[in-house]
Amino acid sequence: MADLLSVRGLEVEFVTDQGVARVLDRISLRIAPGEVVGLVGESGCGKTTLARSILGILPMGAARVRGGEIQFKGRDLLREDPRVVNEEVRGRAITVIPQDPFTSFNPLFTVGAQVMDLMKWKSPHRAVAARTQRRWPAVLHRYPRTRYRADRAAVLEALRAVHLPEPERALGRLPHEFSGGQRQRLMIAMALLPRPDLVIADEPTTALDVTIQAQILRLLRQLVKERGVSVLFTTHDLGTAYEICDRVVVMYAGQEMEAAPTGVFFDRPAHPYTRRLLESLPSPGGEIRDIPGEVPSLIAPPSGCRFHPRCDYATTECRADRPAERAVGGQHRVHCFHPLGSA
Amino acid sequence: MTETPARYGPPPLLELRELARHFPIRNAFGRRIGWLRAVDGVSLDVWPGETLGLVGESGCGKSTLGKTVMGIFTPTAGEIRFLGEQIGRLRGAARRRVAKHLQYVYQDPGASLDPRWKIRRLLHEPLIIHTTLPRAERETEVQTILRAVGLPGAHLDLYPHELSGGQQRRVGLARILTLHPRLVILDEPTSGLDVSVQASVLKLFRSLQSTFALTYLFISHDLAVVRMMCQRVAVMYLGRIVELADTTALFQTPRHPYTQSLLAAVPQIGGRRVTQEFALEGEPPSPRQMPSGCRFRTRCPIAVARCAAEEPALREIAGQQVACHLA
Amino acid sequence: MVSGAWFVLTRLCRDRSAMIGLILILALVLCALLAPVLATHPDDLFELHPAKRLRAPSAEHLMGTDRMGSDIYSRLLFGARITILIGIIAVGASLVIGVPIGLLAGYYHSWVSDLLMRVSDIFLAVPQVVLAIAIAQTLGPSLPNVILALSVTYWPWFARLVYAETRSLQNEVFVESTAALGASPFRLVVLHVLPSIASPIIVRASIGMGFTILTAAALGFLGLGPPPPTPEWGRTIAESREFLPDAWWYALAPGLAIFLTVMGFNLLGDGLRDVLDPRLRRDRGRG
Amino acid sequence: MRILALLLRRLAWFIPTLLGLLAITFVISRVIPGDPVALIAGDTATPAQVEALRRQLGLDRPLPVQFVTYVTQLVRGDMGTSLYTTRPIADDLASRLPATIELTLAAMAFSILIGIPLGVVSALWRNSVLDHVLRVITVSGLAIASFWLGIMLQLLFAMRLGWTPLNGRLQGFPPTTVTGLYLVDSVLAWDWTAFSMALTHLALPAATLAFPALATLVRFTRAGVLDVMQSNSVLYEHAMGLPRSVIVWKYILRNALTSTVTQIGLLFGILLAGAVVTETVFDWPGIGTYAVNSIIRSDYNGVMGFTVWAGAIFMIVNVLVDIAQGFIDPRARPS
Repeated sequence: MADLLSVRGLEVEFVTDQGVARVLDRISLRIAPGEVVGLVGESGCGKTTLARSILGILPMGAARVRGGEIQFKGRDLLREDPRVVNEEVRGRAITVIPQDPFTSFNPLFTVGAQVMDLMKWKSPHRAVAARTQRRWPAVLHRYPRTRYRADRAAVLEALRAVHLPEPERALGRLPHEFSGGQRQRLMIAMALLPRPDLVIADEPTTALDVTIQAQILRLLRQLVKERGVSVLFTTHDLGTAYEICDRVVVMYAGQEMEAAPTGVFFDRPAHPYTRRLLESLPSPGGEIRDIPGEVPSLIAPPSGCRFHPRCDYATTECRADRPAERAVGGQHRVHCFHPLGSA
Repeated sequence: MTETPARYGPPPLLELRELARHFPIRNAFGRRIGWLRAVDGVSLDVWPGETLGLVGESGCGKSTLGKTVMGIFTPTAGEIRFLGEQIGRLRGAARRRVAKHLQYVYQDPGASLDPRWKIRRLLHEPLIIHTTLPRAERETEVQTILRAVGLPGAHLDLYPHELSGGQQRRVGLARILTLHPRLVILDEPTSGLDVSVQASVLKLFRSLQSTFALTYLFISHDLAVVRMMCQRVAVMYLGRIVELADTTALFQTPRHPYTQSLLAAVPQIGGRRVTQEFALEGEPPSPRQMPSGCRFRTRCPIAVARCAAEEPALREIAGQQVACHLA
Repeated sequence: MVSGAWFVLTRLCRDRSAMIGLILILALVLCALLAPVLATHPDDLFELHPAKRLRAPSAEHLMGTDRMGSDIYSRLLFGARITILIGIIAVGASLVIGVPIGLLAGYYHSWVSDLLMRVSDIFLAVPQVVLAIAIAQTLGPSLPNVILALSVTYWPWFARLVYAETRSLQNEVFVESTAALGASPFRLVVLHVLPSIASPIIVRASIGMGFTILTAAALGFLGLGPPPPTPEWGRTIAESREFLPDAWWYALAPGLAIFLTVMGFNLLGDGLRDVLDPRLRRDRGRG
Repeated sequence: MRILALLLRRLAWFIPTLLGLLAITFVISRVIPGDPVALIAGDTATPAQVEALRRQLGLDRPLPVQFVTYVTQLVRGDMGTSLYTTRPIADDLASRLPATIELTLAAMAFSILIGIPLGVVSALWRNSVLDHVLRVITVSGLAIASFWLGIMLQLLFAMRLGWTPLNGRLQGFPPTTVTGLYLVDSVLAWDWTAFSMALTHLALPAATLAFPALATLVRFTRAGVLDVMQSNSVLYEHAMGLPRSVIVWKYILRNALTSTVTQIGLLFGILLAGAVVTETVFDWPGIGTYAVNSIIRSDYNGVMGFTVWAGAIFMIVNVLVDIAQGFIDPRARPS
């Protein structure tokens, strides 16, 4: 199957007070239509930066894309006119479920106003505006009556689909009147309303309690599978990735380590980092196994494989070069000179 | 308490009896219109040397409980007995003296360091407050503690921001341990941490516990961590303890429906998928408007009429304490 | 502490506008200290030269002469002394009154703290100039009275600031945890809270200098400042009005002097805010 | 409902604050040396005459009694008689209030309408040439003495260029009084000559008064916008591809305004204070010049009257600002 999204050799740098941080080091990623891909890694590994690069919302000035490409449905997102991407891709073909449902709504507008504003610009019923049509600033544009009615009906339908109680009244409320779980339901509804091909969910359940997290995960998985939407799901919680993903990609310090179908990934991890990560999960009554050392600074990262200073199997080779991708099974690929289980 | 004290020889270190902490709810005019019953009648014993887990979701009152024991909040009702002494009603200097033996570890111990002070001064401070040791002896003590948490002595001359997050955390712990407290309350010590860091932190807690003969009250929302660290676990829901039992028993045979749902919600790698099985609907009601009777009945899958009429008390079932009519 | 001051200074040097502020203030201080040396006609402070009145700027009188024939440039230099004196004493007194009140009211949560804040609110309920005018007027126009009037009306600003900062600092983990460690309120306030809120206080003091000098000039302009022949800048401007538009230099020079002085303190205050208070750091490089 | 509660709460504080203010001014104006009675009686008066006058004015009674008397009179709308004009203070002030209101409102409107958009633009194009120019202007605005600025404007526009009158509020007869604001009244009377005359008279004092307020607003709006631009909600709006102008002028602006509006309340205090000085410079017949004249003539009733009015106006404006805040920020909770 042709890829929906394919990221190749993406390199991103951040300019900070201390120096230039190489946040993404030649990252590649593919997502097939209808596939739920988990992007797993510890904080600072670059998963959020990757998600934002795909969306094209890296902070201007501080972040620099040094190389690589992002192909989405045959268009090159990095090189296309940013205004066209904003009009046609962002919020339409690719939508987001943000990390923090508490702060991602604008606190001063009712939920209805924000949902309808999204629909005003991103409704599937709205024709993509040709650039020449734009004479007035968008903020002055009218919302056509007939489309408003149709969109509002679609919104109510979507709110019912995410099991939000009293959808009609909910639209008139302010964000702070909802609980975290309800807000995340709203966010899911908003992410699916424009009928996207890809949803980028950036740690969407991190801020929630376990019982609520379980509800949200169940809801999300059910909805995306029903609609055949692809999802890029970033998380630092391996349990969450296990629950929802078809395939898992592990990142460490800006480099890709391993990618495998979920079952294979948790059963037979091939990368030493993945293995140590899984071992450091709490086990009932058992001994605690951590990974010695700390995550390296991205301003002066280790040479070669960035995990080598903490790796039990590291050799001179690992210090010198970054391992190329190698396949250890059908869809199971690993960036390591000494993959486990192969020797 | 019917819990088996015989297993531990000495009397409990900490005893809570019907402890409550309510916060006033005020309307727009500043008039009190009700009470937020954050902690509402909790009885609990902590035995020397054990690690007691206190789990629950956000808003269940577990942090308020910890802070009330610590004296950051004053109790609305009930008793706190620590080392045999009533400390709930102590004020001022008398209350502050208790801190020598009872310490509190914040979610991020690194954030508990004054950014304008050097590590040495920060580590001397607790000894200055609670002891009359001369400077040289304090310095020896500080050096010992620093080694115990695994930091080089050279760090004493640095400011907190010059250390990594993990090192700051260790300094934060060292600061508390210089006093050799008997009981340490750990408030969400692993929340927001990556698993590998979490593992290091837990490892450190364990080694410090054996080195300094510490007793932990381990407050957390993470059941997997609690299961690994604690001998006994108390589950809180809306200000009350709904189940209290030995860890193995609680995780193998959870008796309260809430405990059961909580366990079912945790993803189990390699096991069943929560997304396919988890059944608990709805969200906890606001602690401002507590349901009548059993607080869990609004979400409980097996609730009956009696649950709305009568609030269940903790009772013992096969060595586990459960607050449920139907357990 | 020394390294801290050095750090602040080096950071300030990188901030262009703060540097300008610092230079302006240094220039002012130099003018005040070296007034007798720099002045071309130091005697004109007290002497009258009716024959030379209202001369336009020239080589002899750099900024012209006033209605009494005195050299405006020389009088301005001596005026700088008064300006600095007013600013430092008034702001210093406001600090001494306002900071302890703000700390007490902020640290303790009781009706006393509410009362203290209410009192300062009442002072803030009237524009400062209005209250200062009322006070200066009843006391009579003189230098000490101007300073008194400014101090009495400016302290609530410090009280408010310190109160707000102390309250927000109480939510900081390091303050709460130090209290949990068993530290006494005195130790907590003096050793932890006060050093932590020093930065905003310093910033406010710098901006307060500018503000106080501006108000003092307004009082002088209204005839409530130190009486003649004190070379007060505000009154000089008031004097000049009847000779406009011909003697334009008469009004221009003291006005510029006030402007540059206040500008100096404001720029320095802004720069210090950027350096000392990372929360309010101006956008640099960040997206 | 929230807004109503907020309003009532603010009003509940209104009276005590006003009383406190009265007490402070009262003490200042009576306890501190300087004998107004001797001043009124004149140099030739005998001590007995002075005493008689003192008794007549009620100034011989104990201070608390005087204060209570003053407050009870004030409640009945009696602010005492001007020792100078011998007219009731309340009448004097009431006749002069419209002039001050017209001036401050004009300055306020000017600084809001110009300052807020400039602040937004400055934040959007930060570190651009425009931003730097605006920064210089705003820093100057806060450093310039308004009386000097007024004089310089007079020097340039009135004396040299002759574009505007030097001072005063109007030449000739004012339009039929409805509101007392000449601009409004002349429009109501369809009198465009009066309108343009009122406008040219107003231009310089209003500009003088508006400059520092404008500077403050630009700074606060800029800081507010920059702050909001970093927020998660704006990041989300960008991620969902909303048009930039919608994000900026709808979402960011409203959020930034919540802090700017609070500033407007405080700003009004600055304007009121500035009015005292500015009115003096431009001979504007408002309550500011009245206050200054009262001061010069040791007319403590006048000073008291002005202080009370100024304080009350300032507090009322701040209540209004709270209400506005309530509309902009629906979460606004009283605290």
